[in-house]
Order: sequence, then C-alpha cells, then structure tokens
Amino acid sequence: MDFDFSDEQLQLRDAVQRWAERGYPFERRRAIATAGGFDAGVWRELTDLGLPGLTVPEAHGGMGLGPVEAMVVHEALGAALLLEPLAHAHLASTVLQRHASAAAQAAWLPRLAAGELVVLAHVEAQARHRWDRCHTEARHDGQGGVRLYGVKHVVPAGDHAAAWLVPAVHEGTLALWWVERGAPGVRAQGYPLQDGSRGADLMLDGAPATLVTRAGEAALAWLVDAGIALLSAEAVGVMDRTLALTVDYLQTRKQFGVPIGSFQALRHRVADMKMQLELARSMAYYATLKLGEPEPQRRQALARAKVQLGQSMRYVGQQAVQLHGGIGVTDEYVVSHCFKRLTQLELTFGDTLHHLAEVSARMTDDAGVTA
Amino acid sequence: MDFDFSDEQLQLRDAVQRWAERGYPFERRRAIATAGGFDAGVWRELTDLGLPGLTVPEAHGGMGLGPVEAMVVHEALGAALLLEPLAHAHLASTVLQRHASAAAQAAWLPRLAAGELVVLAHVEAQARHRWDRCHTEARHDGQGGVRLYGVKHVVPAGDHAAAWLVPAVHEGTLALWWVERGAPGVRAQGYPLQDGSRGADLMLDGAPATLVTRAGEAALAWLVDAGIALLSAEAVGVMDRTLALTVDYLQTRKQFGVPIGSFQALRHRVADMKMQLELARSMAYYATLKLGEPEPQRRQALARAKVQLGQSMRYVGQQAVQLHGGIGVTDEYVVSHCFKRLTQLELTFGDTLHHLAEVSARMTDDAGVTA
Amino acid sequence: MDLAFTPEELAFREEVRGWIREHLDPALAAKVLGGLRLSKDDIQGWARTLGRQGWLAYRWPRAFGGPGWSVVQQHLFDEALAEAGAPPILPFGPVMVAPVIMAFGTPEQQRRFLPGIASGEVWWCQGYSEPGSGSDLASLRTRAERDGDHYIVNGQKTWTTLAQHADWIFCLVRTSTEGKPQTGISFLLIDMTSPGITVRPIRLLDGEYEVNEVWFDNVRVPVDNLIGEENKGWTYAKYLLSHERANIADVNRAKRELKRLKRLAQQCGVWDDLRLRDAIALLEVDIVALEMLVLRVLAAERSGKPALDIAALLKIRGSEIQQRLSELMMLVGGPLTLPYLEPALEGRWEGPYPGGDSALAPLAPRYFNLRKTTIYGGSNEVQRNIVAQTLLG
Amino acid sequence: MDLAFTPEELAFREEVRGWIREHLDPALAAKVLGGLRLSKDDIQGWARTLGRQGWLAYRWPRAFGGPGWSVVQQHLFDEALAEAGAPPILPFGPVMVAPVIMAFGTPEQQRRFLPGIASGEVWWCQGYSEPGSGSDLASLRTRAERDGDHYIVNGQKTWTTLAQHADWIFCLVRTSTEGKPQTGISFLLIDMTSPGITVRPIRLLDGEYEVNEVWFDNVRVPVDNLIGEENKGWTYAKYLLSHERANIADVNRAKRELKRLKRLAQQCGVWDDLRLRDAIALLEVDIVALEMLVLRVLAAERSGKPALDIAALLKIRGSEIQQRLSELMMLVGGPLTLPYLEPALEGRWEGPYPGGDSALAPLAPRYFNLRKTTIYGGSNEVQRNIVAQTLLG
Repeated sequence: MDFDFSDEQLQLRDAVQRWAERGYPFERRRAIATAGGFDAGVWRELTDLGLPGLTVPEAHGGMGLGPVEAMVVHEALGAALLLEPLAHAHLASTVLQRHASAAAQAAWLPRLAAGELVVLAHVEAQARHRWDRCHTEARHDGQGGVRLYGVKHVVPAGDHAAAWLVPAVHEGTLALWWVERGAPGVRAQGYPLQDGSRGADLMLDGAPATLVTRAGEAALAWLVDAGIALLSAEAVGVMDRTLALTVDYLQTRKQFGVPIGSFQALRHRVADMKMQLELARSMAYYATLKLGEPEPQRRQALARAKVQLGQSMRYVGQQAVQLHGGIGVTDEYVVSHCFKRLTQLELTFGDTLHHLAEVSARMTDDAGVTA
Repeated sequence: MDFDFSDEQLQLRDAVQRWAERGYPFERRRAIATAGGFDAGVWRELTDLGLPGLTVPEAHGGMGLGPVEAMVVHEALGAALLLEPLAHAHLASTVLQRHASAAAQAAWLPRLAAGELVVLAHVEAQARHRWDRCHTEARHDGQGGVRLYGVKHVVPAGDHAAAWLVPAVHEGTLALWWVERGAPGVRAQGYPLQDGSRGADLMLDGAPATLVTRAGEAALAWLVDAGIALLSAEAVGVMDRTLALTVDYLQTRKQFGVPIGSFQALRHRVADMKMQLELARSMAYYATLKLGEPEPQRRQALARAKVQLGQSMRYVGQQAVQLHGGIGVTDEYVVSHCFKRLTQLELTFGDTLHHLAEVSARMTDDAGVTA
Repeated sequence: MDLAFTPEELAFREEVRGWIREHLDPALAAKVLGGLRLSKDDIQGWARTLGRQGWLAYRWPRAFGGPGWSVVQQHLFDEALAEAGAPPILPFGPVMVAPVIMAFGTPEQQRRFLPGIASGEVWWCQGYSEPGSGSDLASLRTRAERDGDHYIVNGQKTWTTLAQHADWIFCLVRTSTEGKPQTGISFLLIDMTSPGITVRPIRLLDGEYEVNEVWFDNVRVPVDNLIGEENKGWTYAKYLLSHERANIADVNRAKRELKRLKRLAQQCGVWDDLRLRDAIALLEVDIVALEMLVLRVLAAERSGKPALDIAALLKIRGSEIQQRLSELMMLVGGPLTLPYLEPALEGRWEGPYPGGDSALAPLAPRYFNLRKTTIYGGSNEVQRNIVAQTLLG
Repeated sequence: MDLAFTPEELAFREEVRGWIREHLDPALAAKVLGGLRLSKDDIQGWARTLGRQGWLAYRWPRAFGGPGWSVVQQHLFDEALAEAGAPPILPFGPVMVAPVIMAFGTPEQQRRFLPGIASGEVWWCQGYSEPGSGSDLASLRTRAERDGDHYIVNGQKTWTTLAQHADWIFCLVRTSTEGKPQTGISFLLIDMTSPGITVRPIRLLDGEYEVNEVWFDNVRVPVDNLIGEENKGWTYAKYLLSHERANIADVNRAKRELKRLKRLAQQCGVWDDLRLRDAIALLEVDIVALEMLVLRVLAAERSGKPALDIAALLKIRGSEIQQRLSELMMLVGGPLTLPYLEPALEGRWEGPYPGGDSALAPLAPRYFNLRKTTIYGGSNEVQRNIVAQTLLG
C-alpha cells in the first residue's frame, strides 16, 4: 500500500505543469474556446511533450507508461482546464493494446504516438448513459469489407480527428471499429460544447470500417472504466484549482469591512469543499489502481468512483460559484469555467445516478476497499 | 382560501394549552414514562376536556367537531409531548362514522365520547409500512360469529384499551373488526416504546370480533391518511417547541465568552430549522384540508405531506440535539425527548421513503396545490 | 380554514386565462415554455400588450391606475401568466421603483413617471450594486454632488440587469459621507440617455448578456429627479425591499417548470426510471410545500392580519427549487445537453439537431444561469442571516 | 502507487485473525455484532485478554512494552478486531493518557502507570469537559491548589465517559489564573478512590449510563501525579489531541456495520427494495471513500513523509457515516424498531419478541446514542473551524 509518486512521475507532472502554466494560460484557453474549442497548435505542443503517446508502448514509438502516469498528467491538465481531448488518446492506446491484433497495433499505435488524434465516438440518441444501446450498424458491403451506418454525438473534437473508434452492431453483436477520416460516407459536423471544448456529430453512411475487436461489449466496458479513471484525475485537478480560487477570493473580497472569509458559514462551506475534494482525490486513486482488476471488480470500483466524483464535482462547482457571488456567474472570470467543466465531466461516461444504479445492482455482502 | 382559525378554534386551542401547561409538565410526563407510558388519570383529564369525543357527533355525546379542530388540539398536545394516544380516539370516531352501520355507531360512538380508549391495531411483522400485508385471519366460528387469529404489534397503549380496531382478512378480503377487551382469546402484552409512550402486542387467538366494515382496504386507507394528518399537526407542535428550546439554549449558552447563538454557522442551522418547521406547518394544513377529497387525491396529498413532515422532523430533531451539544443527548433534558418523539412519528403510518414511493407512483403531469 | 378559492376568484382566473389565450402569441409562449432566450421585443411587446389592458401594473392600487386587485387575484393572475408561458414582467418598473414613487414621490413625479411604467413604454433598471458593495449595499460609493438645480453623478454600478435596454435607472447614490454609511444615501432617477453614462454588458457563464456595468462620468441629473428627501434613500430602499413578499418565491413559475421537467422526462424515456422519478417526486413535494407557504402569506395579507414574516424563507426556498428544477432537467437530458448551439437557444435552429431534440439545447445553459438566483436579491446567506436575526436577535 | 498490502502484512493479518478467533468468546462477539449493550466485564475481560498477549497497547513502541507494529499493522489489527466483533478498546488508557505519560512523564511515572494500562487492569477515564466548558475547553475552572506535597482539587467535570467504572482519571485542572486561559492549566492523574470524589452517572437518551458528572471536593492529589510541568498541561493536551489520527475515522467499524446493515436489509425483506438499496449503495461509496482517505493517511505516515493534515476531515466524515449507518438500520427495521425493551438490549430477552426478531431491538437506541459522535471529541462544528483555519487562516 503506497500512494507516493515516484521521482519519474513527479518529473512528468512538473513538466506538464510547466507547460500548462506557460503554454496554456486562461487567455489562450478563452481564445481557443471562442475559435471553436480545439487548437491544433496545442495538440502539437502536447505531442512534443510526448503525451498522446504516453501509454503507447515504446516499441511503437510511445513512452510506455501506465495508468498512474496518465492520472498524474490528467490531474495537471485538469487544473489547466485543457479543452483538447487528450484522454481519448489514452483510451485509444489502451483499448488497442487490450483488444486489437498485433498487426492492427503495429499499424495504429505509432500513429497515436505521432500525435494523430483518435477519439471514441460512442454517444447515441435515445440511449442517455447506456453505451450498450447502440443503433449504429455494421453491414457487409459485399466486397469483403464492412460499412457503418449510424450517427454518433458529442464526439470530442470529432471534426478534428484523424480516426474514430466506433461501436457498431455487426451480425447481432456489438463490435468496435476503426474509421478513417476522409473515407467516403463519413462526415463530422463540429460544434462547441458547454465547457468551451469541441464536440461533433459523426455521421456514418456506409463508412468503410476496420474491425478492432468483436468483443465490443468488453472493449466498451473498458473504455468507460478507463475513461472514468482519467476523468476522475482531471476532475481532481479542476477541483483543486476551484478550491484555491475560492479560498483566494474569500481572503481578498471584503464586505462590511472584513474579508468575507471571516464569516463562519462561508468558512464551513469551504471546509466541506475541501472534504469533497479529498474524498474525490482518494477515489481517483482508487479508480486508477483498480483498473487492472478483473471486469466485475473493476466495474464495481469504477462505478463507486464515479458516484463519489459526481457528488464532489457538483458540490465543489456549485459552492465555488455561490461563494464568489456575482463574479462567479460571469464568463469573464475563470471560476464559472471550472464549474462548467465539472458539470460536463459529471455528465460524461455516465452520470452519478447511472453509476449509483451500478453500485446498487452489484452490491454484495462485503464492504470496503480491503476485505 | 383561508388559514385563520375561528374564535372557537382559538378558544379550544387555549383550553388545551392551558391544561398542558398546568396539567402535563415535563416532570409528570417523565413519571408517566417511567411508570410504563400511559396514565389513566391523564386520560380522564383529557376526557373531562371532551377531547376523546372531539369528533364524535353531538347526537352521540361528542363535540361534533372536525379535522381542523383536531389539528388545533393535536398541535397543542404535540408541544406537550403527550404520551397518551388521543389521535386514535379520533381515528376510531371518524372511521366508524364513515364505515360502520348506524346501529354500530349508536353502540360505539357514545363509548368513545365517554372516554373509553379504542385504538387501531394494524402493525404486523414482515410488513414494515405496508398495512395491506395483513396476515391476521377472521374465521367463522360455526355459531354465526367470527373469530380472529393473529398478532398485532406496537399497538398504542394497547394493553390499556377498552377495545381495538383490527384489520383481518375474511374470506379473502381485508375487513375491519371491533374486538372487546376481556373477550376470550384476547391478550395484550404491553411494553414501553422508544419515545416513552406505551405500546403492546395484541394477540388474537380466536378472539370474537364484530364487523365494522367489509371495505377494510378503504377504511385502512382512511385511517392511515387521517392518522398522517393528526400526526402532522402533532409533529408541528413538537417541532415548534424543539426550535424554541434550541433558540433559548443558543441565546443562553456561552462559549469563548459569547452566546453560541452568535456563531453564524449555528445561526444558519437555526434558520434552516425554521424553514423546515414552516414547510411542515404548511403541509400539516394541507394534510388536514385535503382529508375531505376523494381517495386518489387524498392519498396523493397525504403522501406528500408525510414526505415533507418526515424530512422536517428528521432535520429539526437531529439539529436540535446537535446544537444543544452534550446536554442534547441526555435523558434529563427535554430536547432529547422531542427528538425521540419526532423519530417515532417519522416511523408511524409509513416512513418518508414509503410515502415518497407513493408520491412517485401517483405522479401525474400536473403540479402544485392549485391546478 | 379552507384551501379553496372563492367562486369569484375562480371566475376571475378563468377570465384572465381567457384574455391571455387571446392576446399571447403562441410562438412567443412556446419560446417561454421551452426555456429559450427572449429578445428585448419579446419582453417589451408583451409588456405593452399588458399595459394596454391596464394589467402590467397589476399590483397597483386603483388610485395610481392599477386594477385594484386583491392579493389573491394578483396571485391568480401571476399563476395564469406563468402557466400560459407569458414572458416575465420585469419588476424594475412596476414592482420596484413604482411603489417607491407612489409612497415617497411628489404628485408631479407620480404623474411624470407612473404612466410610462404602467404602459410598458419605459424600460427601467436598478442601480444598486457596485463593484465593492454586494451584500454590504450601504458601502456604496457612487456620489451625487449638488450643483444648482442638478446633481453631478460620478461612479460605477454593476450587475445592472438589462441596463443595455433601459430608458431610465433608479439609483442609490451617496450624497453625504457623514454619519453611518446608511445615512448619506439618496434615491435618484436618472435618464439613461444622459451624457456621461456608459453601459457595458457583462457576458454571463451561459453566454447571455443579462447584466451590465454602468459608469457615470459627471452625469447631470435634475434635482427634480430626487425621490423624497436627500440622504433618506436608505429608508426608501428598505421600503422597496420589504414590499415584495409572496411573489419572491416565484412558485407559479416553479409549477410550470415542474410540468416541463415531467414532459422532458417522458420525452427522454426516463419517466419510468425509478431513480429520476423519485427525484422528481421529491421536488413535487417541495413545490407543493412552497405553494402552501405562499398561500399562507397571501391569506394572511388578505385577511389584514399581520403578515407572516417569512419573506426570507420564500426567497431561500424558491431559489433553491428553481435551481434544482434546472439541475434535474439537465440530468434528465443527459449527455445530449452538452452541445452549446446558440441558434438553438434562441429558437433559430434549422436542420437536424444533435441527438434529434433541440428542446435539450437550453437545459444546461439554464442550469448554469440559475446559479444566480441564490446570489442576487440578497444572497441566500444574507437571507439566512435575516431569518436567524428574527429568531435569535 | 499500489493499493495492495505486502505479503508480510497479509500474513500478519491472518495471524492476528487466527489469534482473535481462538481467544474471543463467540457469545461476546455476537453481542458486539448485534449492537447489544456491553457490561464492564465484557469490556475489561477482553482488554485483559489482549493485555496478556501484549496487544492491548498495540500502538505503543517496543520501548514501552508495545509490539512495535507499523501503522499499517496497527490498522490491520484494528480491522481484524472490528470485523470479528471484539469489544472496543477504550482509548482513555492506552491511546490517550499513555502517550502523554510516555512523552512527558518521568521514568518513575512511566514505571508506575504504563504496565497497568498495557495489561488492562487499570481503568482510566478522561477529566476534560466541565459544565461551562465544552468546545471552549480552555475556560475550565476545576482548580488545583498546592498544599505541601499535594494538590487540593476542587471543581466539577462532566461527560466523563464510563467514570463509574474507572480506577484513575487524568484531568486538566487550573493551577493559575494568570495570563491567557490556556497558560494556567496542569495535567494531573487522580486516583478515583481518593476521598472527596463523587461520581454521578448521567442517563443518556437511549437509557444507557455512559457518561458521568464527577465532583472534586478538597481531593488531595500527590504532586508526584503531576505530568510534566505545572501550567503546561495545555501543551500536553494538544499533543494528545494530535496523537490520534487515522483511527479517528473508525472506518473498520463502519465496514463491519455496513455488513450488518446489509444483513438486516436481507432479514427484513428489503434487500431488493430499490430505494433502500440505493441508500445503502450510496453509503457503501461513502465508506470506500473514507477508507481510501484513511489508507492515504496511513501510507503517508508509514513512508515517513509529512502526514496528511486531515484528521479533522476524518473525524467529520467518520462520525457522519456512523450516524447514517445507524439511521439506515433503524429505517430498514421499520416500525418494529419502536419497542424499547431493555432486556433485549442486553441480550437477556426471553420468549417471543414483538415482531419476532429481537435483532431489531438495539437499532433505534443506537441511532439515538450515536448522535453523540458529531458532538464529542471536538464537535463537527469545531472540526470544520479547524479545516477552514488551515485553508483560510
């Protein structure tokens, strides 16, 4: 049992933090959001840091690092409110390593490491948080290939991606497919999302697709769980910054001749924010460290994590805005962007009630982290 | 729309409050609780005030008053933390008027008005808050009569009652029966309840019973709803006193050289208690005024009321103890008795989750008190 | 004790409902019921329609040109407006400045200002908050110095709602620095077209421009525009604050939004999801309890007895319920509430919407926007201070 | 980063589990696991059993006769005790006064007092709170005046847990009224058999006698019983308060009680009731998160890095979870938790129990009793003050 970071992990964190502080100030983020929510220049800088290839094996040109390193990176980038969907690079990398053939890995993983953007496109209409309710179909094209028909929504930076990982039902089974940008029958329609980042509808009308794995359910289950772990780390970064902003504001802002941080009711609210942050951080560790468990234990653990994170994000975000007062609801000040980011993360990879239902359904006689 | 009390109602309230202040101080209540939880002397005094016959028609020797007067009385007695189950006198009176034959009413109502204690015995094992899960059976005795077999629990002052209203299944249908004290096959085993009042197991082993009504489901539904209305009024009285005690304590108790009522975090807690009290009071009015509606609307309204009351009682009770600190968890000081009373009322006639399920199941497109 | 309205009250309600059906453009009502952004014309057009009927100033006594309705009638009218999807009546003119002019203005001021408010022709905004004074309003620093028949006003107001559309602003200004901060404040009406006024809209977190910064740079205001006495403005402001009671809870809008939440739950296929359904049921109970609280206040006012002193409770509960309604709507909508498409927020979306249902578009922005309700009009922390003060001293 | 215990740690856990299985009377464990009242003998008998093994003082270093376990071993031992249903180890001797004696006592005091604590022979209680000083501990007024080789102690303590069974009490007493209130306090050990001591048990809301009032009327205490220096007692008390860390959350007992809650839900037929089940699931998440927080603190302590400064968070969260567990148990039990039958609370019930299941008997009293957890040991309000102070200054 050990929750210390290694020196290498700390160095990685410092490098990412340094980049974020210098390279991703709030003003640049605002400009990117205004311009649409995704910046190719930022993505190149992240690539220069090696981050899209963080979890790609060294043999394929990546850094060959694992989930703890990914957590460290995403926490630091969460604090910077990064708009670009770096998490999806790791999701793609790990799902390919778990599920794709050696040949496919050799073809695709180097592209990830080189900074080609690959994102998961799994959100559909009428499904809410149920990724298994998939209406996209994969049909034989009669020439030995397979083509996809369907629409995916809220695909992160989906109109900037070089390729997409797409769940689609093939012969009655959910499978995972690789779709290339520029292929016929593929169209991505981009739009901004609530937090300023970029989303897209991915419209597949006979899009040629390469099979990643027929075990689509298992692959998607992995993607959601790994996504929750990364999201949890990111959320901790956002909340850390949100709390720091709030503490700073309460120490600075005066009313009735004293800093408002002297009012006990507000002080206790800050204490409760700290509580939610530390519970969330604890569960972000838990999420990351449980990713390697067999599926049922992993799913139980990641559902638990998302329930805690969801509650923490809502509380910290709402209270930060409330304690800031008027300035908290403006677009001009950073705290409302933290709040919106936290809200969007709450709705990503299943919301709190969705995962509470999972925890509830999977509940056993047992209890606790250690049996 | 009118929420004022009439002069007569105010006089009634004053009379009950006067009795409570002079006749039912905390010391007497404590002595009664220690002695078992029911005092025949108190019951006689309540009878002298005409209270058991409050809702019995004047033709049968009662005061002929209605649910608003019952509310007024029960709020006042709630503040006194009355141990004796006066609510059951009103439940018996109204259910007989709604469901019993004229002859039965002529036989039984005067006895209620004269102060004979009649209580509802409807709680069974393995049923929790589902009064319709009734395992007590009513069987023909072969001599034209009917005898009951079963056990009822937590019957208020059940071992002091002159008669019991007992739901039992007869020929596949839930019916309501009248069982007399002293009849063969009837045994009541008394015990104290958590709040100091008296409960009993009522054991029926071939107890002769007189039919009140074959429409047992409707009668029980009425009893539960009318019980919730009375309980709500009583709870408002308890909470009113609980808040007053808490305010008084915060103004008096000093720490760090100042009254603890000067600490903002505690002040806001008191504000939230006041909120819960006023919401509860509003819903107690609503409960009482909706009793006359047809069954579906009545059930919906009373379920809503109990959900609000349940939440208010829990919050006010818990916070009162917390704000009192150590003295709040002693048996010696009155506030813990308020808390226990509120807890017991929360578990009576269906708890909050039970009635939330009812509200949820009966939810329509509509909203609000007035359409 | 009685929960029912009188037959006369019910007849009144039917009458106003009928009138609203006749006069409210269904397309406009659909925007309101769908939570879309409203334009200046949407709001002012409807205000003028009401004004022509003499109902914009529906809380005013007859003596000042109001309909002279009882508090219950006012409530029923408000309910009818809300359920029909009428655009909101902005309170700054008819509800806020008008009662002050009625109570403390000269007959000349009353003749000059009240008709434009009642007709909906003149758009008012409120100049109270300043960058340094939020909850601590009395610390305001915008100053008005006497110069002959004029005040010269200098300073800055902020959070000024919809000032970008306003013709007039009523301001608290400092006319003296002696004594307690409260004693040197005056209540001044200022023409927004006066030279020296600059308005900067502030973009809010949902992308709307709803509040503004307003700068005063040597703005000349005739002394005729002073309400009441110099340095007594704090008294008038407190009168104004105490004037609004039951409506502060906004329960009629909460009822309408609850219906919308239920419709959304059906549309999104989660009406039978026990967890979301229970959350809605709990909120239904909250709203019924709030409405009962409001009705108690109304009944007390109508019966002429001392009104229940629970305005602060109404503000706290009403705002929390509004927030929870918007939160649940967003949760019901799920991940498809994430696209932020401004045309869809204004009802101008064409073509297929992500996920197929553009009704989801306003849900997240509304959730974001309504965080303001526990902040403005005296934050809920200040309201809890008030409640506690009443109880504990 | 690693969530697993080492093989050595796991082997240690198996060893202590095995030992507990051998030495803990199943009837006694059943009382604990059923939430029944424990007698003095139940508690002290088990303490002596642990004492004979050298494990009562399981957090002590070897130098003072402890086993010298790592913080992780201590945690695993605590977990094994909790899950097996061992009676609680009262903290007053081994966890509270002993570390103070180790740190500030003379070698003579250490020889005199520590063995009796480690063996479980001597029952200690804590004399801190007074009627006028709860959260404001420094305002205490019990005074000790020097008279030759003795102090003469006069005053009153209250909320003294299980003082009715105690052999010794460690007290904060006032030896000076000069300077700040904190500066005139001394730390004194007092023999409970001393003439002039009166103990009055206070009946608590659940009917138990768990705390007491203790009066001191000219009680003569040898100066040898003073710990450290006169007037420095506040320093030692603060040391004591800072000594307890991870265990303050009581997460191992929470895990055990969660299992009990789940068993009760099955017994009462509500394991498949979605609403109660979700409430239990939410609490399961709370407990996992609390355990992770505790494990982080342990790991930080073990690695010798500056410990996470979150003891106050552990106290707040741990106590709230204990309360919620007891609340849900009562709600699961339903109306049949209402009979208050004292024999059943002590495991002495005979014959049929109302509703058939005497396991429901302790649920409501436990719910009542545990309201104390957010009050004692520094109320949760005080804990939130501490957290805020760390963040905001």
